[in-house]
Amino acid sequence: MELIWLIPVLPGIGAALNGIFGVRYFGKQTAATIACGAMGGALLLSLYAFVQLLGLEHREHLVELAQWIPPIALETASGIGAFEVPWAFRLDPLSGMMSLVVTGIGFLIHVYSVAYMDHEPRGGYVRFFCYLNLFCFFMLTLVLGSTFLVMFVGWEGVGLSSYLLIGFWYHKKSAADAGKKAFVVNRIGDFGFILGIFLVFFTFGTLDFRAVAEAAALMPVEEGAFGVISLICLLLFVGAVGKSAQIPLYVWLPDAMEGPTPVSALIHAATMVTAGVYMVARNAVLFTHAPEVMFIVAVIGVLTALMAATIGLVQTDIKRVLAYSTVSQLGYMFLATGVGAFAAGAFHLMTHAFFKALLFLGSGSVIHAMNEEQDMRRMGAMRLYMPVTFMTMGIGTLAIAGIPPFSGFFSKDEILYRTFLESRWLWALAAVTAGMTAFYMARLMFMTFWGEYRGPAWDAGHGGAQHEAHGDGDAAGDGDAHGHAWHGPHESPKIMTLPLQILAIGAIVAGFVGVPSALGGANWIHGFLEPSFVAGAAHAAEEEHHYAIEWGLMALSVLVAAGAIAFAWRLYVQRPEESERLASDFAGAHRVLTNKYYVDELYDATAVKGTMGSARGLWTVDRNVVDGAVNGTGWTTRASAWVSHVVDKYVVDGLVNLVGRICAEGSYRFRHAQTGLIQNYAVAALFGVFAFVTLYIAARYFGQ
Amino acid sequence: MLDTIVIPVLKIAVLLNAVLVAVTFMVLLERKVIAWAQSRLGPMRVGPYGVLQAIADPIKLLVKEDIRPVRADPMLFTLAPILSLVPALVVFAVVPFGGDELFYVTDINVGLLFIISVTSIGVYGIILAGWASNSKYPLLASLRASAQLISYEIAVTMTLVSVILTAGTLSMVGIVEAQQQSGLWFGFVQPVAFVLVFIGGLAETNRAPFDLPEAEQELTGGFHTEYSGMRFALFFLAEYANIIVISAVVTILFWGGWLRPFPNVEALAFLDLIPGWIWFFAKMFVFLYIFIWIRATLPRYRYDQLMRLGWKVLIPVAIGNIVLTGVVKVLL
Amino acid sequence: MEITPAHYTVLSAALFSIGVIGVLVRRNVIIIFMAIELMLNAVNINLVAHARYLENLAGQVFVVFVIAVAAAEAAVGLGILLAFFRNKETVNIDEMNIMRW
Amino acid sequence: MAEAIAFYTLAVLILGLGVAVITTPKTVHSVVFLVLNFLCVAVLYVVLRAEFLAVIQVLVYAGGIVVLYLFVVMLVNLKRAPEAHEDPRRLARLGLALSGAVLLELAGIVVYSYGRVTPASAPAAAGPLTGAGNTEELGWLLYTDYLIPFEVASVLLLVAMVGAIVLARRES
Repeated sequence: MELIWLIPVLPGIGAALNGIFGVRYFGKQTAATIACGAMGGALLLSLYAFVQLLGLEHREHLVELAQWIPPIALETASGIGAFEVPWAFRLDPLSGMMSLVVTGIGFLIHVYSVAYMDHEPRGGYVRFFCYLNLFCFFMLTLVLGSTFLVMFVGWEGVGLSSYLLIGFWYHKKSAADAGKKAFVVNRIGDFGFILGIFLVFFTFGTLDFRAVAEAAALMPVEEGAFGVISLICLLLFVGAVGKSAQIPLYVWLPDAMEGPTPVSALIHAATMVTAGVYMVARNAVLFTHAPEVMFIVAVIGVLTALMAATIGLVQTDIKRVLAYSTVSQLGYMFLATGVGAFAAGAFHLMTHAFFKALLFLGSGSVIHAMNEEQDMRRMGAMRLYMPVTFMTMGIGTLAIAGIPPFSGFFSKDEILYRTFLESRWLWALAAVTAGMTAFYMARLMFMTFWGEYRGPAWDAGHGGAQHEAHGDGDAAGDGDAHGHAWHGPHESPKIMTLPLQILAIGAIVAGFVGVPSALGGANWIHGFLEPSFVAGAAHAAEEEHHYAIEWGLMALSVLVAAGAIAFAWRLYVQRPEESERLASDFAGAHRVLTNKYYVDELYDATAVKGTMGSARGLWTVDRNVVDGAVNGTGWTTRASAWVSHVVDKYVVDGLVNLVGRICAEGSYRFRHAQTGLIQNYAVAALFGVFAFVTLYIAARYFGQ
Repeated sequence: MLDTIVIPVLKIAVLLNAVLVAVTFMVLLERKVIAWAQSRLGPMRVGPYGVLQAIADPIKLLVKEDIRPVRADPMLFTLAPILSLVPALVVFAVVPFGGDELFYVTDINVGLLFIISVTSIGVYGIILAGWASNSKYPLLASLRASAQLISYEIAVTMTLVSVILTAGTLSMVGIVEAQQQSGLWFGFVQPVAFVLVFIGGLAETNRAPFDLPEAEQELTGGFHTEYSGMRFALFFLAEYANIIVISAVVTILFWGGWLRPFPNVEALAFLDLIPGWIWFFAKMFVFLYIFIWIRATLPRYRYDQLMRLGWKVLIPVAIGNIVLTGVVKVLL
Repeated sequence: MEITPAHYTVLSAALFSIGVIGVLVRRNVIIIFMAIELMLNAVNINLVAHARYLENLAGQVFVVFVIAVAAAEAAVGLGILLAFFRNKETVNIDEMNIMRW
Repeated sequence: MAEAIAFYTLAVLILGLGVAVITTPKTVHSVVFLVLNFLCVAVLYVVLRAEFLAVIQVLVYAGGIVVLYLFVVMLVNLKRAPEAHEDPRRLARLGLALSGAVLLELAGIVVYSYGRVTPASAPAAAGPLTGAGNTEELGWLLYTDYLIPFEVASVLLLVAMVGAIVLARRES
């Protein structure tokens, strides 16, 4: 367990190796081996650490690696405090779970990428793995960091790697723009986050999570008021909003789909975007002391969930659907944290990581099979060509839709139940969202895997079925097939489907760690995570269970999901024309949804245009007023310089020359003493000795 | 009074006479050995097998007319041979011919340094001889000779440092005793040093193959071209005395002085029947013979080769030997 | 007839003065150098004598340093002298006076 | 008594040879006198129980430095008398007078001072410093207390060597 610092460092080493030497010297295989090996090592380490954690009494372990910032005296609310930050990593249930998720899914995605990125040229391939490892390094730093500042390092680091990976194909303008957008939008959130950190230090005099939580626990709950903790929570939440793509800062996430699909799966579905949720959960004690902010969190969460789900209903790009789905699910998580169900939020985070990574990787597999085609309208009947992908994606869809016994069911119903207890109308919105989720996921499945094949034609002579037969062929042959001639949709190589299968198993079983007591389960994860959300030894009050309500809600949500799926079946499999009709019937709504509520346009019109306009205005001011002032100063300076020049020339120089002339005259007279005869100089020195000795004798003689 | 003045003076007198006699017979030995090496008979006329030649030669030199060039510097011309001979004889003061106090004049605690420093004075005789002669070839020869002596003196001194390190003392008697204690002659411990010192000794005594300053073919006889008679004899004496000194020093430093072979092996104790001074003279004789043998065998070096050997081979090897000795000394 | 440090000191002072006179009076640079060596030796005699009478070896240590410095001085000084002689064909110190006005 | 004889003999020799060094017209003779002077100084060191220094004095001064002088004297092969030219402005007489005055003053101080030191307070003049000789002790001192000066001196010698080579080399 002392080695947990190695968990982030291992991928860091991998990134450094690939980044420094790899891009120039390594072959594809070496780079992939290093990257996957680093991740595998991190996975094994975190598994080991997790197992050890289970055996710990108080479920927490702190490893202080080194001093980072030595103590600096800084002012805080309670006098002068020492600003001191160690490089410390903390393993507790929450970070343990998160590091398992990150390393586990990260490892699978690394493996998946080995084949997925195979048609990249060598340099790009190595660069990709370098970035991927770099991301994991920062993500694990974020997760395991024991203070706000270490977390912030990881926070900014994942932002950087996300930017690099979104813009991985930087020659594509849309990708480069998307990366820039993600970066800029995240910056707004990060600004709030760092303000929050400042305020945390100012308020508590420390940045250690545990210390902050314990200090906050002693402060009164700011019920109906808006105190300093509320302000901190609000600022932190701004950061979380940016990173986790919530209203109003969600716009970057759908665009981030320009990056390679494994990146979308890893960063923009499973791990990085959940960092906001993680951060809020990590500061659960703070948030429980700010109920007003909790309410804001819940509202933002549910609104995001709903809005993203509605947009997801009409998107045709397979990855965009998943992207909005991600935004929506993140909204769910925030809803959970907002109603105080931190464990439920974290639980959903974990299950979501599994099935969303699975769905993304599955979609990647499909895109791969369709030769980089992402539009669902040009797919169809894929289940015939790629059964493994179909099966696994189906599992993912059922999981996200909340069909028992898949994992999404448990986590989502936990959230719904807790929301219901908190607020009926929030629950209503969430339930509607759940239905929409089921609908658009079903729509995605049906459009992709059922119906007619609507994609482009391929080389005759190589039947799809025939190709399917050796679809399990080695990755290299597959890559070749892609690089040049496309032989129609086909199953992805084993190295890609294997992660899919593993994730599918995860998507099925991950929920069983949190089977609610209503269904006879122990809701183990709830109890396991609880220590992370309370300060010190305090225990959450034993809550009362309303099994009846819970059963009712479960039944309801299952019904809604099943109904939505059935509706989708009808619209997209049985009578596709009906969906067209529906779209034209509600043309206005459809257009709004297709254009994502014009939020991008709104931002463009307000924020971007506003910034540009004000910049232009400032430029004008700068040019006329500031430059005028500068020029005026310049003229004044020149005038005064001329005056001082005159003074300098006749007064100062005159004095200097006078002194010089006196020296010159004097030296002209005295230089004759310098004969060039060394011995005369020596005689002078000897005279000095003589004088000294004589003085000595005289002093001794007269002194006595 | 007896111990401080009379006995030392007696010792000195005996020693000086012995050295001078040894030198005359050394000359005879050289002539004979070279003759045999060249399938000749050598001196045969004076006495049986020419033995009395050793007496005839000094007499001849003594009675020869003393010639002094007109433009020579009178004071230095006289002083040079003396300056050459005196150091060669003074060195014998610290050479122990046996373990007993009877066999050495004195044993000072800086004996080896004393030998090195006094030997270095000998160079004045050569330089001044060449200068005082006021003649072209002797001047050139003396410059060559002094350059050669100084160069090889550095190499020999450096090499001797490693011997001093091994023995842990500067006293000549002490060095022999150190060999007795270790049970091994230093020639086996420091073979490189022995070779270096011997080569340096050849060069310092201007012997073949390093006899450039006296190269008859190039310099018409070297720095003492203008000397004759007794003055020349002094140079001659000095040279052979130096050879004897080198042989004695090498014997003491590397081959156990007056010790029998393997001084700590009891089984060879019967060798102690032979007194130490005989061992000493036997060993010394071997080296004297080698000196002559080399002269009969090896051709002369060229001047640049000589300098290269001294500066680029002997001195680096000597320094390396010091380092090696130091390391071994520290490690053991 | 006891020999005291005073004797050595006076001897040293006298030798030093001889050196000084040599430096001041002679015009041959080589002899001036030698006079300097005499002065250094005068100092050495003083150091050794006092090392003996104060029973402190530090004096002898300094003699070693003085000898080292003398060697360095002789090497560099004579090197300069040779270089000068090559240019000006003289060792007369009165002709070495170009470093003046 | 023996020390007194040795001291006075050597003192006379040293001073006489010193005077000879600075008065001899021929440079080569000067050098020879200098060597003899140094040898006498070395003997004086032996009298003062500094055997190691005596040997070093002979080895370095007589065997090294003065040989260098001799070489230079031979290389500086003058076509005219070295001291032919005399600058009228030199202050040789003044220097001579000052030297004599300083010597007298110093001697006065020394004699006066030591005359006032009572014999009891003067350290024992007789007896060797150590029984085994001072070479080893001097070595210890040099390599422990005076290690840094010793290293500096070695660097000085190296610099001097380089300097001498650079200066004496003919530019080609």
